[in-house]
Amino acid sequence: MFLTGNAGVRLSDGAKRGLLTVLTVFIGVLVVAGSVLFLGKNQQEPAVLAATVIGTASTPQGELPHATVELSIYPNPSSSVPGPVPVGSRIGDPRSANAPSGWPFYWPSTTLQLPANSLITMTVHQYDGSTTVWNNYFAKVHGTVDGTAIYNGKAQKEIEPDNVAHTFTIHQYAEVTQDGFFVSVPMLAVPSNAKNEANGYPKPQDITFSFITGDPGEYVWNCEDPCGYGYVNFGGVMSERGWMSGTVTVV
Amino acid sequence: MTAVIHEQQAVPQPKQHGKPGGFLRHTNIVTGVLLGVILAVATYVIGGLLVPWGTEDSNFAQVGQEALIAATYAAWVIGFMIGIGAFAGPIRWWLGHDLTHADAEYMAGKDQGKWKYWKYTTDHKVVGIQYLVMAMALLGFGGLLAMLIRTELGVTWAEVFDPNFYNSIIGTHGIVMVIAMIIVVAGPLGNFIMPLMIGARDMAFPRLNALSFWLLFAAVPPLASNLLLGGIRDGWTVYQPLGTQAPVGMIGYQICIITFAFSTGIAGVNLITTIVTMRARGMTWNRVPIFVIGILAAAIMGLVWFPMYQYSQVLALSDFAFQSSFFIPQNGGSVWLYENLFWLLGHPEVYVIVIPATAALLELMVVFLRKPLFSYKIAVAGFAGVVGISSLVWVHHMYMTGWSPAAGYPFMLSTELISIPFGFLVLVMLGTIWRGKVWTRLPMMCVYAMIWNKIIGGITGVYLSDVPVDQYMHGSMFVVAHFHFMLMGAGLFGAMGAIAYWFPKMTGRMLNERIGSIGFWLSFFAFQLTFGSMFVAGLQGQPRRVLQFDNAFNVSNWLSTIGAYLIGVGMLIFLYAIITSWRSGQVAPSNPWGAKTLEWQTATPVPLENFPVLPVVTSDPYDYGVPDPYLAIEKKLSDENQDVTAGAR
Amino acid sequence: MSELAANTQSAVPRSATTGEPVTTTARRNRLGIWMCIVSDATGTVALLVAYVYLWSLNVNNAWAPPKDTWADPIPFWLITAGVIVATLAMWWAVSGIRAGRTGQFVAGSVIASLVTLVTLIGQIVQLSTFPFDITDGAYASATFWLCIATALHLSVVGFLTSAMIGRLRAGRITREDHSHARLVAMWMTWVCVAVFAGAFFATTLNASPNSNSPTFGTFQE
Amino acid sequence: MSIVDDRPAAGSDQPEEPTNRPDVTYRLREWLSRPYVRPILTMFVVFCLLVIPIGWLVVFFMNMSGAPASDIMSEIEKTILVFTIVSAPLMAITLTIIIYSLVGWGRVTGDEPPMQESPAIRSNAIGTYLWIGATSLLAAFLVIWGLVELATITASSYGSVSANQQPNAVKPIDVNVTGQQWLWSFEYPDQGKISNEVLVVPINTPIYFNVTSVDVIHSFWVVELGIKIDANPGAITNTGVTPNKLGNFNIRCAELCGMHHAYMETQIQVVTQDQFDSWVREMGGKRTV
Repeated sequence: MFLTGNAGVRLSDGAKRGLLTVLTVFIGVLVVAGSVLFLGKNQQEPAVLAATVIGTASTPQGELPHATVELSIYPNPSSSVPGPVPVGSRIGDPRSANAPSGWPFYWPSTTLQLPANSLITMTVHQYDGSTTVWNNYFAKVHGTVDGTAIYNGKAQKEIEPDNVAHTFTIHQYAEVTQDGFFVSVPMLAVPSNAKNEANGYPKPQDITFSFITGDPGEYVWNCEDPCGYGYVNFGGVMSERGWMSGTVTVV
Repeated sequence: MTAVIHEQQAVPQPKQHGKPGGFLRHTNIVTGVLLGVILAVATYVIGGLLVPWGTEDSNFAQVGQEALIAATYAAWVIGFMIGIGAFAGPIRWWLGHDLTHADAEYMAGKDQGKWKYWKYTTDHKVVGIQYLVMAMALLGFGGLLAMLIRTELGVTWAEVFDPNFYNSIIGTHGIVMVIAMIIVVAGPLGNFIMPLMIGARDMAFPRLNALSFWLLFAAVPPLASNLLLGGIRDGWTVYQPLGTQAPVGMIGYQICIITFAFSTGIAGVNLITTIVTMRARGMTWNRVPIFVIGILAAAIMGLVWFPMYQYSQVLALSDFAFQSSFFIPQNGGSVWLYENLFWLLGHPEVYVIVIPATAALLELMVVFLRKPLFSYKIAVAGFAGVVGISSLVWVHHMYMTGWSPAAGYPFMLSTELISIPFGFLVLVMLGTIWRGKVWTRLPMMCVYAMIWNKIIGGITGVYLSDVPVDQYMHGSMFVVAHFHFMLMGAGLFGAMGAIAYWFPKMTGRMLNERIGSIGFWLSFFAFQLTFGSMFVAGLQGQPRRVLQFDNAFNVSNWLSTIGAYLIGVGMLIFLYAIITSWRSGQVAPSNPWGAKTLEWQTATPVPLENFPVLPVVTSDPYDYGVPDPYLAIEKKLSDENQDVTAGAR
Repeated sequence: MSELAANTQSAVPRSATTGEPVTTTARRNRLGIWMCIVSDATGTVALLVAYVYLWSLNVNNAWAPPKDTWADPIPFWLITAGVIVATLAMWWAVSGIRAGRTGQFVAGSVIASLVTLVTLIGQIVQLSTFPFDITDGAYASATFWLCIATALHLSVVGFLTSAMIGRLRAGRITREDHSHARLVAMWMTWVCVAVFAGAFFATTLNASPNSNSPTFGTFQE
Repeated sequence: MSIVDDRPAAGSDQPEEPTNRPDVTYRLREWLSRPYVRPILTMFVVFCLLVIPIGWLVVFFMNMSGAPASDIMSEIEKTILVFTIVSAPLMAITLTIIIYSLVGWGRVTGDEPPMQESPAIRSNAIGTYLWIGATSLLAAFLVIWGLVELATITASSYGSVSANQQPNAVKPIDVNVTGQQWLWSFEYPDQGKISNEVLVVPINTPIYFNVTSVDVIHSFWVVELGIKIDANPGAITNTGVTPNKLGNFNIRCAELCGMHHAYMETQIQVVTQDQFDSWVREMGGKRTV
């Protein structure tokens, strides 16, 4: 130990103590910084999926840039669709590590990035079966341009509560100053008797809806239809980013 | 009196079964951990065979997964306790092979050097040191988690951690710190110092003493492992039914609490029995050092109320692993049942933390002021009052739950009444300080720190005890800042003072006060910054346990985070002072402070049976000080007065 | 000093472990057992509170088991009777050893052990033959846990009583020093109270008094 | 070490209590003449004056996100001011004594136990009675004030009295609040069961909330209006408020409820009666009668 002074460096007792104190603090700082970097979520969230701008569109708020996003909801991973990293490999939850076979998820990503003050048209291909929503409020369409969503070409204001597979629900991260950003669209379920096709999934339901983004900000979205497990089926996928919930960054 | 030792040899010894110590000669922490891990793995594998992987219920959850994990954790605890040798005692009792004197001496760690700290050693001094190290380790772990929390809250523009992981961090930080604070004074000092203080040779039940520590040791790994198993995602209170939604990490928490409750209960039995039955001859109840009274009070509260918490976790585990329905409303469970069971311990537990620290500081004040304790009886009355009322105030944690709004009236009453006995303790502190010459050493500085923090914690507590105000502040950062002022500001800074005071007796070396004070004062002032600005955040309306919030709260959170980092630095410096002094500090005389309590009258390091001969007490340990000069003046005045009246006659 | 002198001269045997008079250690142990009883009582109260509170609330009208199949009261009272008999036998044994009648002590403790064993088996049978499962609503859960607690109490008692013979033969229980036997009897007396309370609530409080509790997740009362 | 502790018995080194003492005023003057008394009294007064403003500081911070928007909130802030003022003296005397003792009565440093000892004051009847009297009075005042305030607030937030039994002239508007992971939704049963995720209410009209949850415990906190009640699964809790200020205010969840607890926020929009009626109409509900 060089501080003992054998290595030619002669240090007074006080100076030695001082140095060792600083060293202790330094080690502590390293430990904290290391844990933050190691446990931080950056490498844990799926890659960003940015909306592709395809020109402009006329909206109630006049002429706005127009962008589109395309998502799919798969009932479970398969050879063709690997699905997100099982949470288990991140935080070692045996249940999620051992039971992804039945875990539905949004694909290709749940980390969305949308342009600010523009019209967003989102298309979702929904491959999953139905579960009943707890609150019929989420079987209705909210926050889209004309309050409707297009289900397989047919515009509807709401769908059967028993026929909801999932919902896509952005909710505001409220500042009193900024007005809310709330979009909630129920996803139509595929009939239970539908038979699987070559890719191992049934014929999807196509849902399309448009909404207008406001000023830049950070928002979160999640599914409001109980499709996980645990108490009221809100454990598991329902409580994991990358599966049934994610973030929306408006830039 | 020297006869005592002689008699011990005179006592006819029963047949010695094997070498002294018997089975315990072969057990130590290594065998314990080995057996615990082996048993846990075996349980997990065998259970996995019974319920093969991929067996999923309609929701694609692993069938029987929770029960399996619960069994695994239980297997760890039981295996460890077998391996450390905890069951040797009961089996010997069952066979009638009670301990001979030789056995007892071996188990007390006679002639085993440092190795005795890693064994099922019954000597109260060994257990005290074990508790001290364990408490410091837990504080370090909890402190690291605190740094992570403040990092997340300081980075106001983005999420640093996954929200679930953040929730797990705050939960784990909470419960780790609560456990650490419960043991940090009553563990090391209650075990090491208290028996010396009352002039006993050991605790009443030495083997239970070792048992209580090793149960605590066995309880920690399940708790820490919850972070690897999905975490406890709902704070240290783990309100149900959110708990039943969490991943299996929750079971780690529940097994930890169930085990820790056994540990606390056993320690409580031991402390109470020791204090009541083992005081030195002549130590009547009005001569007992006040610290002992404080430990007694804490032990009583822990012993009586901890089972409530324990059973709340037993029932929660039953809900989680076996789908029973104590807290599942669909099946007739009630969320209010959990809240009541939890807070029935949850509030007394606050006093279990604060009371021993307060009592320790009362004990050392007299030494550094060279004054007797101001009205001992009032202090005892204060402790008694707190113990009495503490069991009648738990609902003030539930004002806003909607559980019987009418209950707000009586419980607001009891909550504000408890400030009177607590005021007694402040009176004793102030009365002792009054007109005293302060010997400015580190332990005494902790007294000032504690009184200051208690003032702030007290006034904010006055706000929170009031239902209408609580209607705004409940569940906000204000509450967090308030109980940190009580638990950390009063509890931890008090504990630092107490440990600094008894450090020479426990380790045989003086604490390096230069470095120690730097760390102490840095953390004290940083503490004010951290939680002062946290008060502001709460008043502005920031809820607890959020990882993102309105920009309105940014500034106060930035300040709070800076302060938290500084606390961390200060604590590290203090820790360094402790470690370096322990290893190479200047050797301490047997009574460096010139104190009059019994623990300072015996040698340092303390011999195996504490006292060569048991002392006899003839007065209370507080007769410091010189006659009050003003009394003499008054005497003179009154005498003159007498003459005057005489002359008039 | 005089007291000490008395100790040295008197015939009171001394604990081999600490060299104190066994009367001293006996007093100490008795206080310890009282403390254990206090602590265990709080736990038992927690279970009873859970039972009564859920019974009184009847959340979501889900207190009652399916088709109101309440548990049969008889087994509860049989088990309570068993515990009480065992305890009386133990006290009888203690009075025997106190008077130096070793035979009575042996007989009493053997009876106590056997009765406890039978009661424990009975408790396990009851647990496995309930007309409902632990998942069938709050009543089922609460009743199951009351009985599990009884089973745990009984197994502890079984361990204690079965040790008596061995300790007698090892000379640890004598006419002068029979405190451990008394402690066991004290503990068993408390277990009687706990078991009785559980049986009382589980058999008397069945149908919930609250019939108009709100339906889960709605605003209809 | 001596076996038998031969320390003198407690207090034996003090002179016996003086007989027929001088009269009270004389002793008071004697006490006031002691060197440390006047500074302490001055410090006490100063600290009192310093402590009291804390109350306004607290209220100032509470108002940073907007002034009180209901009588309840005003009552809460009044209570805080009063409590600060009444507990100021106790805080002040404590502060005074600890600070003065650091400077006023002499300090000893050094590693050896100090030789010179302090006066052996084991008790002081007057001081003790004063302190206990003061704390008890304070506690009594807090209790009485708190009970009265609680009664007032319970009345104006309708405690647990159902809406149709309210003694108000204006008929309250019922709102069914449903908390769920991680959103609030509000249903207006009397306005044709319309529902919305933002709470829109008319000004100066009593609003009566029925609160429940469909999953875990949430806590319904309307910040600037100063009301808070848990949303419990399997139970309905009630509260109410009369907003008296137009504008948008925060609604937050104050009980940890899972992953997105931090994001479980929405707004309450206090509007005029006409705006409210038109809003109800466009939501497809029927007008309030």
